Amino acid sequence: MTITVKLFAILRDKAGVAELPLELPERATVATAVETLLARHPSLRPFANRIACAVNLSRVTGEAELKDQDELALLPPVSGG
Amino acid sequence: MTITVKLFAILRDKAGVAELPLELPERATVATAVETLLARHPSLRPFANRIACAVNLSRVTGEAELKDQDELALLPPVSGG
Amino acid sequence: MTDWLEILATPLPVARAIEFVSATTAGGIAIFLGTTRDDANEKGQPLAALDYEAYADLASRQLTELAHDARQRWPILKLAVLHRTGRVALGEPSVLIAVSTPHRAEAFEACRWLIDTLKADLAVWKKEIWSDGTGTWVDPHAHI
Amino acid sequence: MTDWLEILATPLPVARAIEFVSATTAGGIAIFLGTTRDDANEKGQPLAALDYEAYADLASRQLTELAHDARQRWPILKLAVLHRTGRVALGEPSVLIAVSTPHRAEAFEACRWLIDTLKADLAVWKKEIWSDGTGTWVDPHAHI
Repeated sequence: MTITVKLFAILRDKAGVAELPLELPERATVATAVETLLARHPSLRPFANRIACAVNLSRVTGEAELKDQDELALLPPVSGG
Repeated sequence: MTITVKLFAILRDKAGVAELPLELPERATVATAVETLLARHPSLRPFANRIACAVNLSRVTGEAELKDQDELALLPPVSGG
Repeated sequence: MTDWLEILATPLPVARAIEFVSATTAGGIAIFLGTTRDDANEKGQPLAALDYEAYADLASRQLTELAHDARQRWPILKLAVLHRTGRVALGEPSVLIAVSTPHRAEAFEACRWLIDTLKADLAVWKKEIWSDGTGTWVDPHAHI
Repeated sequence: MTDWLEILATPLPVARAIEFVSATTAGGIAIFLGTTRDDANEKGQPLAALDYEAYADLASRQLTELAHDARQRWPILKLAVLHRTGRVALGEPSVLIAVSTPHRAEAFEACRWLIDTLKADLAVWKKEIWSDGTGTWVDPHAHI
Protein backbone atom coordinates (compact mmCIF):
# COMPACT_ATOMS: atom_id res chain seq x y z
CA MET A 1 0.00 0.00 0.00
CA THR A 2 1.06 3.62 -0.39
CA ILE A 3 0.64 6.39 2.12
CA THR A 4 1.49 10.08 1.90
CA VAL A 5 3.92 11.46 4.46
CA LYS A 6 3.89 15.16 5.30
CA LEU A 7 6.80 16.84 7.02
CA PHE A 8 6.66 20.18 8.80
CA ALA A 9 9.01 22.90 10.00
CA ILE A 10 12.48 21.64 10.97
CA LEU A 11 11.64 18.11 9.77
CA ARG A 12 10.82 19.40 6.31
CA ASP A 13 13.97 21.52 6.24
CA LYS A 14 16.20 18.61 7.34
CA ALA A 15 14.63 16.12 4.91
CA GLY A 16 14.51 18.68 2.12
CA VAL A 17 11.01 17.60 1.17
CA ALA A 18 7.53 18.55 2.41
CA GLU A 19 5.56 15.58 1.17
CA LEU A 20 6.47 12.18 -0.16
CA PRO A 21 4.79 8.85 -0.96
CA LEU A 22 5.84 5.87 1.15
CA GLU A 23 5.41 2.22 0.14
CA LEU A 24 4.61 -0.01 3.10
CA PRO A 25 3.45 -3.59 3.68
CA GLU A 26 -0.29 -3.96 4.27
CA ARG A 27 -1.38 -3.05 7.82
CA ALA A 28 1.98 -1.51 8.66
CA THR A 29 1.94 0.55 11.85
CA VAL A 30 2.80 4.22 12.24
CA ALA A 31 6.01 3.15 14.02
CA THR A 32 7.01 1.09 10.99
CA ALA A 33 6.29 4.00 8.68
CA VAL A 34 8.40 6.35 10.77
CA GLU A 35 11.26 3.86 10.94
CA THR A 36 11.15 3.40 7.17
CA LEU A 37 11.24 7.16 6.73
CA LEU A 38 14.16 7.62 9.15
CA ALA A 39 16.13 4.98 7.26
CA ARG A 40 15.61 6.93 4.08
CA HIS A 41 16.23 10.35 5.69
CA PRO A 42 18.85 9.85 8.43
CA SER A 43 18.92 13.61 9.03
CA LEU A 44 15.58 13.19 10.82
CA ARG A 45 16.90 10.63 13.29
CA PRO A 46 18.02 13.14 15.99
CA PHE A 47 14.35 14.18 16.28
CA ALA A 48 12.93 10.64 16.38
CA ASN A 49 11.91 10.53 20.02
CA ARG A 50 10.11 13.88 19.91
CA ILE A 51 8.08 13.51 16.74
CA ALA A 52 4.31 13.38 17.15
CA CYS A 53 2.20 11.78 14.46
CA ALA A 54 -1.21 12.47 13.00
CA VAL A 55 -3.05 10.26 10.54
CA ASN A 56 -5.78 11.94 8.52
CA LEU A 57 -5.77 14.86 11.00
CA SER A 58 -6.04 12.79 14.18
CA ARG A 59 -3.20 12.30 16.63
CA VAL A 60 -2.09 8.67 16.81
CA THR A 61 0.48 6.58 18.66
CA GLY A 62 3.06 4.32 17.06
CA GLU A 63 0.88 1.22 17.34
CA ALA A 64 -1.85 2.62 15.08
CA GLU A 65 -2.31 0.65 11.87
CA LEU A 66 -2.17 2.43 8.55
CA LYS A 67 -4.20 1.80 5.45
CA ASP A 68 -3.74 2.62 1.79
CA GLN A 69 -3.98 6.34 0.95
CA ASP A 70 -3.57 7.49 4.54
CA GLU A 71 -1.96 10.87 5.16
CA LEU A 72 0.67 10.56 7.88
CA ALA A 73 1.97 13.89 9.25
CA LEU A 74 5.19 14.07 11.25
CA LEU A 75 5.04 16.95 13.71
CA PRO A 76 7.98 18.39 15.63
CA PRO A 77 7.16 19.93 19.03
CA VAL A 78 4.83 22.86 18.40
CA SER A 79 5.96 26.44 19.02
CA GLY A 80 3.11 28.64 17.90
CA GLY A 81 1.57 31.61 19.61
CA MET B 1 -13.81 79.32 58.13
CA THR B 2 -15.48 78.23 54.90
CA ILE B 3 -14.95 75.00 53.02
CA THR B 4 -16.40 73.80 49.75
CA VAL B 5 -18.40 70.57 49.80
CA LYS B 6 -18.75 68.49 46.64
CA LEU B 7 -21.46 65.87 46.28
CA PHE B 8 -21.46 63.09 43.71
CA ALA B 9 -23.88 60.68 42.08
CA ILE B 10 -26.81 59.69 44.33
CA LEU B 11 -25.74 62.16 47.02
CA ARG B 12 -25.90 65.05 44.57
CA ASP B 13 -29.28 63.87 43.28
CA LYS B 14 -30.71 63.55 46.81
CA ALA B 15 -29.35 66.90 48.00
CA GLY B 16 -30.23 68.61 44.73
CA VAL B 17 -26.91 70.40 44.67
CA ALA B 18 -23.43 69.44 43.40
CA GLU B 19 -21.34 71.93 45.32
CA LEU B 20 -21.97 74.22 48.28
CA PRO B 21 -20.00 76.37 50.73
CA LEU B 22 -20.10 75.32 54.37
CA GLU B 23 -19.32 77.60 57.33
CA LEU B 24 -17.56 75.76 60.13
CA PRO B 25 -15.76 76.66 63.35
CA GLU B 26 -11.98 76.82 63.06
CA ARG B 27 -10.30 73.38 63.11
CA ALA B 28 -13.57 71.54 62.68
CA THR B 29 -13.16 67.87 61.77
CA VAL B 30 -14.48 66.09 58.70
CA ALA B 31 -17.03 64.33 60.95
CA THR B 32 -18.33 67.71 62.13
CA ALA B 33 -18.59 68.95 58.56
CA VAL B 34 -20.53 65.86 57.50
CA GLU B 35 -22.88 66.13 60.48
CA THR B 36 -23.50 69.82 59.71
CA LEU B 37 -24.29 68.90 56.12
CA LEU B 38 -26.64 66.03 57.09
CA ALA B 39 -28.55 68.43 59.39
CA ARG B 40 -29.03 70.76 56.47
CA HIS B 41 -29.80 67.99 53.95
CA PRO B 42 -31.65 65.22 55.84
CA SER B 43 -32.19 63.34 52.56
CA LEU B 44 -28.51 62.34 52.78
CA ARG B 45 -28.85 60.78 56.23
CA PRO B 46 -29.72 57.24 54.99
CA PHE B 47 -26.32 57.16 53.30
CA ALA B 48 -24.36 58.50 56.27
CA ASN B 49 -22.58 55.32 57.30
CA ARG B 50 -21.40 54.53 53.78
CA ILE B 51 -20.06 57.88 52.67
CA ALA B 52 -16.32 58.11 52.08
CA CYS B 53 -14.61 61.48 52.28
CA ALA B 54 -11.75 63.11 50.42
CA VAL B 55 -10.16 66.43 51.28
CA ASN B 56 -8.23 68.12 48.50
CA LEU B 57 -8.17 64.81 46.58
CA SER B 58 -6.87 62.65 49.43
CA ARG B 59 -9.00 60.11 51.27
CA VAL B 60 -9.47 61.05 54.93
CA THR B 61 -11.22 59.68 58.01
CA GLY B 62 -13.72 61.57 60.16
CA GLU B 63 -11.05 62.75 62.63
CA ALA B 64 -9.14 64.73 60.03
CA GLU B 65 -9.09 68.47 60.75
CA LEU B 66 -10.22 70.88 58.10
CA LYS B 67 -8.82 74.28 57.25
CA ASP B 68 -10.21 77.29 55.45
CA GLN B 69 -10.74 76.82 51.68
CA ASP B 70 -10.54 73.02 51.85
CA GLU B 71 -12.48 71.02 49.27
CA LEU B 72 -14.37 68.21 50.98
CA ALA B 73 -15.85 65.59 48.65
CA LEU B 74 -18.55 63.16 49.80
CA LEU B 75 -18.31 59.92 47.88
CA PRO B 76 -20.95 57.21 47.80
CA PRO B 77 -19.67 53.65 47.25
CA VAL B 78 -18.02 53.55 43.82
CA SER B 79 -19.55 51.55 40.96
CA GLY B 80 -17.39 52.27 37.94
CA GLY B 81 -16.00 49.86 35.39
CA MET C 1 5.10 58.59 28.09
CA THR C 2 4.69 54.94 29.00
CA ASP C 3 1.24 55.16 30.63
CA TRP C 4 -1.93 56.43 29.01
CA LEU C 5 -4.34 57.14 31.86
CA GLU C 6 -7.50 59.06 31.10
CA ILE C 7 -11.05 59.73 32.15
CA LEU C 8 -12.79 60.68 28.93
CA ALA C 9 -16.29 61.53 27.76
CA THR C 10 -16.04 60.05 24.27
CA PRO C 11 -16.14 56.45 22.99
CA LEU C 12 -13.02 54.57 24.08
CA PRO C 13 -10.30 54.56 21.41
CA VAL C 14 -9.72 50.79 21.61
CA ALA C 15 -7.54 50.40 18.53
CA ARG C 16 -5.35 53.36 19.50
CA ALA C 17 -4.92 52.02 23.02
CA ILE C 18 -3.75 48.65 21.70
CA GLU C 19 -1.37 50.36 19.34
CA PHE C 20 -0.15 52.48 22.25
CA VAL C 21 0.85 49.48 24.38
CA SER C 22 2.46 47.56 21.52
CA ALA C 23 6.23 47.28 21.84
CA THR C 24 8.98 45.20 20.25
CA THR C 25 10.03 44.22 23.78
CA ALA C 26 6.56 42.78 24.50
CA GLY C 27 5.76 39.09 24.27
CA GLY C 28 2.14 39.56 25.19
CA ILE C 29 -0.60 42.15 25.48
CA ALA C 30 -3.60 41.55 27.74
CA ILE C 31 -6.63 43.75 27.25
CA PHE C 32 -9.85 43.97 29.20
CA LEU C 33 -12.96 45.82 28.09
CA GLY C 34 -15.79 46.27 30.55
CA THR C 35 -18.98 46.46 28.55
CA THR C 36 -22.56 47.46 29.32
CA ARG C 37 -24.60 44.29 29.82
CA ASP C 38 -28.29 44.17 28.97
CA ASP C 39 -30.52 43.95 32.03
CA ALA C 40 -34.04 44.64 33.26
CA ASN C 41 -35.32 46.30 36.42
CA GLU C 42 -37.90 44.91 38.85
CA LYS C 43 -40.68 46.41 36.72
CA GLY C 44 -39.42 44.40 33.75
CA GLN C 45 -38.18 47.44 31.92
CA PRO C 46 -35.12 46.81 29.78
CA LEU C 47 -31.91 48.71 30.35
CA ALA C 48 -31.41 51.41 27.74
CA ALA C 49 -27.92 52.66 28.63
CA LEU C 50 -25.58 53.45 31.51
CA ASP C 51 -24.57 56.93 32.62
CA TYR C 52 -21.12 57.22 34.17
CA GLU C 53 -20.11 60.10 36.38
CA ALA C 54 -16.57 60.66 37.67
CA TYR C 55 -14.95 62.89 40.25
CA ALA C 56 -12.43 63.57 37.52
CA ASP C 57 -9.70 65.23 39.60
CA LEU C 58 -9.68 62.41 42.15
CA ALA C 59 -10.08 59.65 39.58
CA SER C 60 -7.13 60.95 37.56
CA ARG C 61 -4.96 60.93 40.68
CA GLN C 62 -6.17 57.41 41.51
CA LEU C 63 -5.27 56.17 38.02
CA THR C 64 -1.74 57.48 38.51
CA GLU C 65 -1.45 55.63 41.82
CA LEU C 66 -2.94 52.50 40.28
CA ALA C 67 -0.40 52.54 37.44
CA HIS C 68 2.42 53.12 39.90
CA ASP C 69 1.34 50.22 42.10
CA ALA C 70 0.96 47.88 39.12
CA ARG C 71 4.46 48.78 37.93
CA GLN C 72 5.84 47.88 41.35
CA ARG C 73 4.40 44.40 41.02
CA TRP C 74 4.86 43.43 37.37
CA PRO C 75 7.42 44.23 34.63
CA ILE C 76 4.99 46.36 32.66
CA LEU C 77 6.28 47.80 29.41
CA LYS C 78 3.33 49.96 28.38
CA LEU C 79 -0.01 50.55 30.02
CA ALA C 80 -3.33 52.14 29.09
CA VAL C 81 -6.20 52.61 31.55
CA LEU C 82 -9.15 54.52 30.16
CA HIS C 83 -12.57 55.10 31.73
CA ARG C 84 -15.44 56.71 29.97
CA THR C 85 -17.99 59.11 31.44
CA GLY C 86 -21.44 60.05 30.16
CA ARG C 87 -23.91 57.83 28.40
CA VAL C 88 -22.71 54.40 27.24
CA ALA C 89 -24.92 52.26 25.01
CA LEU C 90 -25.49 48.54 25.59
CA GLY C 91 -22.56 46.39 24.49
CA GLU C 92 -20.17 49.33 24.39
CA PRO C 93 -17.06 49.51 26.56
CA SER C 94 -16.96 51.87 29.55
CA VAL C 95 -13.49 50.89 30.75
CA LEU C 96 -10.36 49.64 29.02
CA ILE C 97 -7.19 48.15 30.47
CA ALA C 98 -4.31 47.25 28.15
CA VAL C 99 -0.96 45.98 29.42
CA SER C 100 2.11 44.79 27.58
CA THR C 101 4.79 42.71 29.30
CA PRO C 102 7.70 40.50 28.20
CA HIS C 103 5.75 37.31 29.02
CA ARG C 104 2.07 36.54 28.93
CA ALA C 105 1.46 35.44 32.54
CA GLU C 106 2.47 38.89 33.80
CA ALA C 107 0.19 40.64 31.32
CA PHE C 108 -2.83 38.61 32.45
CA GLU C 109 -2.08 39.08 36.14
CA ALA C 110 -1.49 42.82 35.88
CA CYS C 111 -4.58 43.34 33.72
CA ARG C 112 -6.76 41.39 36.14
CA TRP C 113 -5.40 43.22 39.17
CA LEU C 114 -5.87 46.59 37.50
CA ILE C 115 -9.54 46.07 36.66
CA ASP C 116 -10.33 44.51 40.05
CA THR C 117 -8.63 47.33 41.95
CA LEU C 118 -10.08 50.01 39.69
CA LYS C 119 -13.59 48.70 40.21
CA ALA C 120 -13.13 48.71 43.98
CA ASP C 121 -11.61 52.18 44.27
CA LEU C 122 -12.02 54.51 41.31
CA ALA C 123 -14.19 57.57 41.97
CA VAL C 124 -16.72 56.71 39.27
CA TRP C 125 -20.43 56.08 39.66
CA LYS C 126 -22.85 54.32 37.35
CA LYS C 127 -26.52 55.04 36.83
CA GLU C 128 -28.75 52.56 35.06
CA ILE C 129 -31.04 54.27 32.55
CA TRP C 130 -34.23 52.27 31.88
CA SER C 131 -36.34 52.29 28.75
CA ASP C 132 -38.83 54.74 30.30
CA GLY C 133 -36.05 57.24 30.91
CA THR C 134 -35.89 56.77 34.68
CA GLY C 135 -32.52 56.16 36.28
CA THR C 136 -31.17 54.14 39.21
CA TRP C 137 -27.77 54.73 40.76
CA VAL C 138 -26.00 51.41 41.12
CA ASP C 139 -25.31 50.49 44.73
CA PRO C 140 -22.45 47.98 44.72
CA HIS C 141 -23.11 46.68 48.24
CA ALA C 142 -26.78 46.75 49.09
CA HIS C 143 -30.11 48.35 48.30
CA ILE C 144 -31.16 51.37 50.33
CA MET D 1 -21.67 32.04 13.87
CA THR D 2 -20.53 32.53 17.45
CA ASP D 3 -16.89 31.51 16.99
CA TRP D 4 -14.40 33.04 14.62
CA LEU D 5 -11.55 30.53 14.32
CA GLU D 6 -8.98 31.04 11.63
CA ILE D 7 -5.41 30.41 10.54
CA LEU D 8 -4.58 33.32 8.28
CA ALA D 9 -1.60 34.64 6.36
CA THR D 10 -2.38 38.35 6.70
CA PRO D 11 -2.03 40.80 9.61
CA LEU D 12 -4.49 39.96 12.37
CA PRO D 13 -7.71 42.02 12.13
CA VAL D 14 -7.64 43.05 15.81
CA ALA D 15 -10.36 45.70 15.68
CA ARG D 16 -12.72 43.43 13.74
CA ALA D 17 -12.15 40.58 16.17
CA ILE D 18 -13.04 42.80 19.14
CA GLU D 19 -16.13 44.02 17.32
CA PHE D 20 -16.99 40.40 16.56
CA VAL D 21 -17.01 39.32 20.21
CA SER D 22 -18.91 42.39 21.44
CA ALA D 23 -22.42 41.62 22.63
CA THR D 24 -25.09 43.38 24.65
CA THR D 25 -25.18 40.30 26.89
CA ALA D 26 -21.47 40.70 27.68
CA GLY D 27 -20.16 42.31 30.84
CA GLY D 28 -16.54 41.84 29.91
CA ILE D 29 -14.23 41.09 27.02
CA ALA D 30 -10.75 39.67 27.61
CA ILE D 31 -8.29 39.83 24.76
CA PHE D 32 -4.79 38.45 24.45
CA LEU D 33 -2.33 39.31 21.72
CA GLY D 34 0.87 37.30 21.46
CA THR D 35 3.48 39.59 19.96
CA THR D 36 6.93 39.09 18.50
CA ARG D 37 9.49 40.04 21.14
CA ASP D 38 12.87 41.43 20.20
CA ASP D 39 15.73 39.05 20.87
CA ALA D 40 19.29 38.22 19.87
CA ASN D 41 20.96 34.92 19.04
CA GLU D 42 24.19 33.57 20.53
CA LYS D 43 26.19 35.43 17.86
CA GLY D 44 24.63 38.68 19.06
CA GLN D 45 22.56 39.12 15.94
CA PRO D 46 19.23 40.84 16.53
CA LEU D 47 15.98 39.15 15.65
CA ALA D 48 14.52 40.54 12.43
CA ALA D 49 11.17 38.74 12.32
CA LEU D 50 9.41 35.45 12.99
CA ASP D 51 8.15 33.05 10.35
CA TYR D 52 5.12 30.98 11.33
CA GLU D 53 4.18 27.77 9.57
CA ALA D 54 0.98 25.84 10.23
CA TYR D 55 -0.35 22.44 9.32
CA ALA D 56 -3.48 24.32 8.39
CA ASP D 57 -5.91 21.39 8.10
CA LEU D 58 -4.95 20.01 11.49
CA ALA D 59 -4.70 23.43 13.17
CA SER D 60 -8.19 24.37 11.98
CA ARG D 61 -9.60 21.18 13.44
CA GLN D 62 -7.71 21.82 16.70
CA LEU D 63 -9.15 25.33 16.95
CA THR D 64 -12.65 23.88 16.65
CA GLU D 65 -11.91 21.42 19.46
CA LEU D 66 -10.34 24.17 21.56
CA ALA D 67 -13.41 26.39 21.19
CA HIS D 68 -15.68 23.47 22.04
CA ASP D 69 -13.72 22.61 25.17
CA ALA D 70 -13.64 26.25 26.32
CA ARG D 71 -17.41 26.50 25.89
CA GLN D 72 -17.85 23.43 28.09
CA ARG D 73 -15.99 25.19 30.89
CA TRP D 74 -17.10 28.82 30.73
CA PRO D 75 -20.28 30.66 29.70
CA ILE D 76 -18.70 32.13 26.58
CA LEU D 77 -20.88 34.44 24.50
CA LYS D 78 -18.60 35.06 21.56
CA LEU D 79 -15.12 33.87 20.79
CA ALA D 80 -12.36 34.68 18.31
CA VAL D 81 -9.14 32.70 18.01
CA LEU D 82 -6.88 33.75 15.15
CA HIS D 83 -3.33 32.64 14.37
CA ARG D 84 -1.20 34.16 11.71
CA THR D 85 1.23 32.36 9.39
CA GLY D 86 4.09 33.75 7.37
CA ARG D 87 6.47 36.53 8.34
CA VAL D 88 5.57 38.61 11.41
CA ALA D 89 7.54 41.76 12.19
CA LEU D 90 8.77 42.60 15.70
CA GLY D 91 6.04 43.92 17.98
CA GLU D 92 3.26 42.62 15.75
CA PRO D 93 0.73 40.06 16.94
CA SER D 94 0.92 36.47 15.72
CA VAL D 95 -2.00 35.16 17.75
CA LEU D 96 -5.21 36.71 19.05
CA ILE D 97 -7.72 35.41 21.59
CA ALA D 98 -10.87 37.42 22.31
CA VAL D 99 -13.62 36.17 24.62
CA SER D 100 -16.80 37.82 25.82
CA THR D 101 -18.69 36.54 28.87
CA PRO D 102 -21.39 37.89 31.20
CA HIS D 103 -18.83 38.54 33.99
CA ARG D 104 -15.20 39.46 33.86
CA ALA D 105 -13.65 36.60 35.87
CA GLU D 106 -14.89 34.08 33.30
CA ALA D 107 -13.49 36.11 30.41
CA PHE D 108 -10.02 36.24 31.99
CA GLU D 109 -10.01 32.54 32.86
CA ALA D 110 -11.22 31.40 29.45
CA CYS D 111 -8.78 33.69 27.62
CA ARG D 112 -5.86 32.46 29.70
CA TRP D 113 -6.80 28.82 29.27
CA LEU D 114 -7.22 29.24 25.51
CA ILE D 115 -3.79 30.78 24.94
CA ASP D 116 -2.05 28.31 27.27
CA THR D 117 -3.70 25.32 25.62
CA LEU D 118 -3.20 26.68 22.13
CA LYS D 119 0.51 27.21 22.72
CA ALA D 120 0.89 23.65 24.00
CA ASP D 121 -1.05 21.94 21.21
CA LEU D 122 -1.67 23.91 18.04
CA ALA D 123 0.11 22.57 14.94
CA VAL D 124 2.07 25.76 14.33
CA TRP D 125 5.84 26.22 14.25
CA LYS D 126 7.93 29.32 14.63
CA LYS D 127 11.25 30.13 12.99
CA GLU D 128 13.39 32.98 14.24
CA ILE D 129 14.80 35.04 11.38
CA TRP D 130 18.00 36.85 12.33
CA SER D 131 19.36 40.06 10.88
CA ASP D 132 21.73 38.17 8.54
CA GLY D 133 18.80 36.30 7.03
CA THR D 134 19.53 32.96 8.68
CA GLY D 135 16.74 31.17 10.47
CA THR D 136 16.39 28.96 13.56
CA TRP D 137 13.36 26.79 14.24
CA VAL D 138 12.23 27.34 17.80
CA ASP D 139 12.49 24.25 19.95
CA PRO D 140 10.12 24.68 22.88
CA HIS D 141 11.74 21.98 25.03
CA ALA D 142 15.47 21.77 24.46
CA HIS D 143 18.27 22.42 22.03
CA ILE D 144 19.26 19.61 19.72
